[in-house]
Amino acid sequence: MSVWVQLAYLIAAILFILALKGLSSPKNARNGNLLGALGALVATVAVFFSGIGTNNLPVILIAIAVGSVVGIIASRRVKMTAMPQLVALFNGVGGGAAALISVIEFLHGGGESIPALIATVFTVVIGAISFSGSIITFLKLQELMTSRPVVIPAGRWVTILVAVLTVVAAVWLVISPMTWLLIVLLVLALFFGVLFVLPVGGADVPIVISLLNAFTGLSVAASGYVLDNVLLIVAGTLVGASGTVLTSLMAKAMGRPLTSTLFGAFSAKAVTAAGSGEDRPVRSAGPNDVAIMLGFASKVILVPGYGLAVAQAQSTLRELADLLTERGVTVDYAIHPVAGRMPGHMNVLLAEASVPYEQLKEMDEINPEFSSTDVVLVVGANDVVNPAARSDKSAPIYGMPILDVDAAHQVVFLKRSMRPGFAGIENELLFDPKTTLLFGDAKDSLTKVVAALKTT
Amino acid sequence: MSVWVQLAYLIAAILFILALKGLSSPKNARNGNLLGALGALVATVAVFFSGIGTNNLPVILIAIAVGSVVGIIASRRVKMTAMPQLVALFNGVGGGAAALISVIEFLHGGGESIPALIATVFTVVIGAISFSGSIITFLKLQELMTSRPVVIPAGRWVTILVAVLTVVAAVWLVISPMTWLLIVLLVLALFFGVLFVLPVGGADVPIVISLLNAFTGLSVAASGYVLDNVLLIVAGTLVGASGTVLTSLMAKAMGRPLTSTLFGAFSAKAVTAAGSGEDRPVRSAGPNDVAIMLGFASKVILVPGYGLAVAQAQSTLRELADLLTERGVTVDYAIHPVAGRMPGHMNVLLAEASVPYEQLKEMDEINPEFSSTDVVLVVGANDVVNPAARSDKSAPIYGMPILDVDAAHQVVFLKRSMRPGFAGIENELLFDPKTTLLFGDAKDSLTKVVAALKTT
Amino acid sequence: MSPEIGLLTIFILSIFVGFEVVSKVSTVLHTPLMSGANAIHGIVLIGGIIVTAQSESVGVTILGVIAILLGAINLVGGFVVTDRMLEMFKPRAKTPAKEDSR
Amino acid sequence: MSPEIGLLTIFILSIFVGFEVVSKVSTVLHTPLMSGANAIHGIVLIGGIIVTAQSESVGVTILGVIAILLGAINLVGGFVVTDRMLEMFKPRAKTPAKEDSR
Ligand SMILES: NC(=O)c1ccc[n+]([C@@H]2O[C@H](COP(=O)([O-])OP(=O)(O)OC[C@H]3O[C@@H](n4cnc5c(N)ncnc54)[C@H](OP(=O)(O)O)[C@@H]3O)[C@@H](O)[C@H]2O)c1
Ligand SMILES: NC(=O)c1ccc[n+]([C@@H]2O[C@H](COP(=O)([O-])OP(=O)(O)OC[C@H]3O[C@@H](n4cnc5c(N)ncnc54)[C@H](OP(=O)(O)O)[C@@H]3O)[C@@H](O)[C@H]2O)c1
Repeated sequence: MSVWVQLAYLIAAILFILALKGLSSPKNARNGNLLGALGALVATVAVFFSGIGTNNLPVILIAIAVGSVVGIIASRRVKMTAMPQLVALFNGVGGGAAALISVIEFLHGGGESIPALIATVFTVVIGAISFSGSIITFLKLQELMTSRPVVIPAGRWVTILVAVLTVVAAVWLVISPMTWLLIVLLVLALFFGVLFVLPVGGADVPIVISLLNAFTGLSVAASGYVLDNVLLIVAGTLVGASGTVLTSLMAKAMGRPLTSTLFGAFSAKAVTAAGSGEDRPVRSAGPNDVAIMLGFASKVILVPGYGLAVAQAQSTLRELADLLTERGVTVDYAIHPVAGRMPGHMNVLLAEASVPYEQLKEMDEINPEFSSTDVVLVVGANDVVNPAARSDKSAPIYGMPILDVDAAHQVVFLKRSMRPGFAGIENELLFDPKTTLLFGDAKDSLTKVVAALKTT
Repeated sequence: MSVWVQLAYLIAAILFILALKGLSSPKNARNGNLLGALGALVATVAVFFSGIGTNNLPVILIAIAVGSVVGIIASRRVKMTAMPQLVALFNGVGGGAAALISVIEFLHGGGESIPALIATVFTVVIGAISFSGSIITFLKLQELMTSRPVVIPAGRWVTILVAVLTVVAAVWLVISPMTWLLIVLLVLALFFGVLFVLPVGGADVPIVISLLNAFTGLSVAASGYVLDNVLLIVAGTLVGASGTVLTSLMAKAMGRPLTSTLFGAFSAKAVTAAGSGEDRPVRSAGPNDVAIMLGFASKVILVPGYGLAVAQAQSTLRELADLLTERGVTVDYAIHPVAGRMPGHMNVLLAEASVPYEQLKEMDEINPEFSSTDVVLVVGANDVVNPAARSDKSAPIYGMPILDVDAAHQVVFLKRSMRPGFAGIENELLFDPKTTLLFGDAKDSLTKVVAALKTT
Repeated sequence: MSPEIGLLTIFILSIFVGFEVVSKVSTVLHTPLMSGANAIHGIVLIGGIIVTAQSESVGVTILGVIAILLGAINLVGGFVVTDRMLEMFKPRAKTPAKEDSR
Repeated sequence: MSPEIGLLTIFILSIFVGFEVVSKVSTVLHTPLMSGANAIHGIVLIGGIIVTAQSESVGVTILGVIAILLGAINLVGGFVVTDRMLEMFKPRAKTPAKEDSR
């Protein structure tokens, strides 16, 4: 391979690092992503000058073109809310590609040295897990299958059994490379990927996607070792390492250990508790009352949550905020880091309704403000304002930082019922004397409040 | 070289990375340093198994032993306040070692390939600059020569000339490797190092040490290339890169661009302005008055600065703080990041007087407190409390974050005169009606205040 | 330096870079960062190109073409979707300033 | 991969690691960090050992021994003095906690 190609690879690797660096800072995120794309372009051009054979050149070019077009169309057409599952799908196909490449290397007798053979087998296993696991996460998020944790009878034991069988087959394959065994291994790994993701609750899926993303990174790194390609090693390892960090950061932001996410413990609990509805008195009100409270306040904070996304009420919320601002009310949005079902969910949602970025206040920034706020309007949020996170050690969200909504003078909740949120626990704040509830779908309620406000 | 030795080198490199990582966090700093030492040990043992010749083994071992003992004794004996110059000296000898190694490689005809020859010449030049530059910084800090910026007539032109000559000699040497030319180059580089550091004011020296430290790192990396030793490449590059970051962080913490430090502009200005002493009225008081003010306050903040270090008054200050605490006064120390003459100067100084770490408050933490403070006692600090940093765009410290001492009810300065501090600019706060001055050496003044307080 | 150790060194340094570079990311950027990282591993595409270009049997070529297809979808789609996400996140002057002052 | 490119890759990755790893350091630790980094480059000692062990002339041996001496002073002294400095900085529970919450 010529030195120039290797230099191009090195430049691509540097661009990938800069991409990750950029993506970690709000200011440079978009440029970072473009740098990454540039790196990919450099590498893809370079590979054709690396003295690879000229067999199949036309099909190769066609395949690249078709893949690119499919990728572009899928990414452009997808609705904002469906992005997580698209990322999952992309991740899966990447893992699949890595696995296939190693299969091909294996068929070519790529296992001349033991380390290379180990790397080949590793890629096949991890790539296949990532592939099938990602497909399941896609199906869950796309609601093509239930997003509830799927509990197979004796599921844990089956999973462990398949895991053991996979390891055995992998070791055996390293010892005696045989094609039929490779196929068995492939099937086992695919099956394991499915079992691995099935018990995860739909809302935990972002964490799992991130983990599978790290997996794919590692399998790409291993396939780089097999192909003696430094760029694949560096890029794959970067993704593997940063994906691991990211997964643990995500789990931390939701205030619970990774293990419980993976084994569905948390989600299972949520399902159980979700039915509990006590008969304690609450104060509910109509849209007119809420409109009056808001209209005559001097400072209002809006707290959006998952329900806003469900009701697709972002534009209506913005309309309400605009009306209030016109009346001279100070209005801010309080964005909890894990409100909704994916990190940045609220930012994306409100950006869709063109809410100016300056009005979105992060948790640390807004928390001191609540005590001087007249009315907090909580739209379809629950866990992120639940004081149990501060006080109740047994609550699954205990320790998660929350928005200090209970410090405000008055709190209004827009929700459909007394049902709890994602974590499945009662919210004491709903029963607080200063709390008012407006039952109903968030979009309906907001529309009514807006109408009432216009006549107030 | 056996695989085991290379693995040992890799482990050493990992330990060095972990060392830097540890040293960047207060919690792990000390363990980080120990990891670094462990890495050095691993590598030094490994090198003897790397199939080097057995010539001179006894002298080698003796040299290592002697060097280690000298290093240990010097580090153990040095006074806390003299540590910066010791670090400078250590840095210099490291640069010298790198340069010598490359000289030897050159004499061995190490310049078989052009890249190796370039690396050799690079190491010689940078190592020599780092060596002579560090020696000058040592002499300055140790006050074996003036710590003022030394201004040679037409100094800048001489420096540029020497720089150009050095580059010419280096290029020539790469083209035709001759021993006499190497010696000329060595002399030129040493000379350049001297010229480079001479115009830097004594107080800017920490920044220059950090820069030379990065230089040495780079020269070690280059010598690693010459010797085909990955560990030296990794370790040297790590130090080069982190040293560069650190240098710019240091310069930033002092609120001015690196370039002005290096070319002595700032220091020169300081010298000029230092004479200016206006005849405006100030309020001065005696030790008794100050003792009464402090003794009957309910909240006091102590602001230590460079003058505390000059007067070596840290224990007396602590005594005062203890007395006040006994009387029920709330006492805190406000530590500005660049108070004194090296980062962490105040921490080291007060730690020497065993001030409990919890009482030391960093700037961000203490600034909101000043407005509720009765008396702030500023002991030998000036620039770090100068409001000109906020308001006066022409001041050299403009933009540097300062301690908001002027928000307190009363301010007492302990200093010897009306002379300005390091930056050489007038401090308006001295003329403020709420300010009281107690003139005299900080140690004397504090002793008197303590005595007065005991009888109050 | 043996090539094996060289690759190992590169591998380990890459781990450190990967860890450090993202460890300061703010929660808001978790999803785009994940998506961007996801795009980066689509570079496995070039692996697909290499093996397919060397392939001499139809079976292998078919597998290779599938790998290329999947890799290209991952790579191109990944960057495009990340860009679309980030369009939503207009830069906010305050956050970086805050970071600087630490 | 050619060895030259391998070394270059290692060099560049090390730059990134060096940059990233210290970029979050608090001002208080500037001096110890500088001192610790300073100690690390004392590892040039092993370069001195290598060239001296191969030396066959007295002149070179003398230069080599000087290099070893200087390197050992840098290495050993550097770590010891850093440790002494850090003895002064007792850990403060609050600062890291703050960092975690960001
Ligand atoms: N952001 C992430 O990355 C992420 C990822 C996975 C999990 N999570 C978890 O998700 C939770 C997020 O908290 P959150 O406060 O945003 O949501 P939440 O706690 O799940 O609460 C959502 C609330 O919205 C209400 N709601 C649902 N549909 C509605 C509609 N159409 N109209 C009005 N209200 C509606 C629900 O009550 P009703 O049914 O009574 O209407 C529910 O109480 C956290 O526990 C977090 O850990 C977050
Ligand atoms: N920390 C670092 O890393 C570092 C490194 C280089 C430069 N610097 C710079 O150094 C400055 C530090 O600020 P600072 O406020 O600590 O110091 P400063 O501004 O230099 O002021 C020191 C004050 O102490 C007084 N003083 C000196 N000796 C004294 C004694 N024996 N007794 C009582 N008072 C005495 C001096 O006034 P009299 O002469 O009237 O007594 C002077 O006003 C900043 O400008 C910073 O940028 C810092």
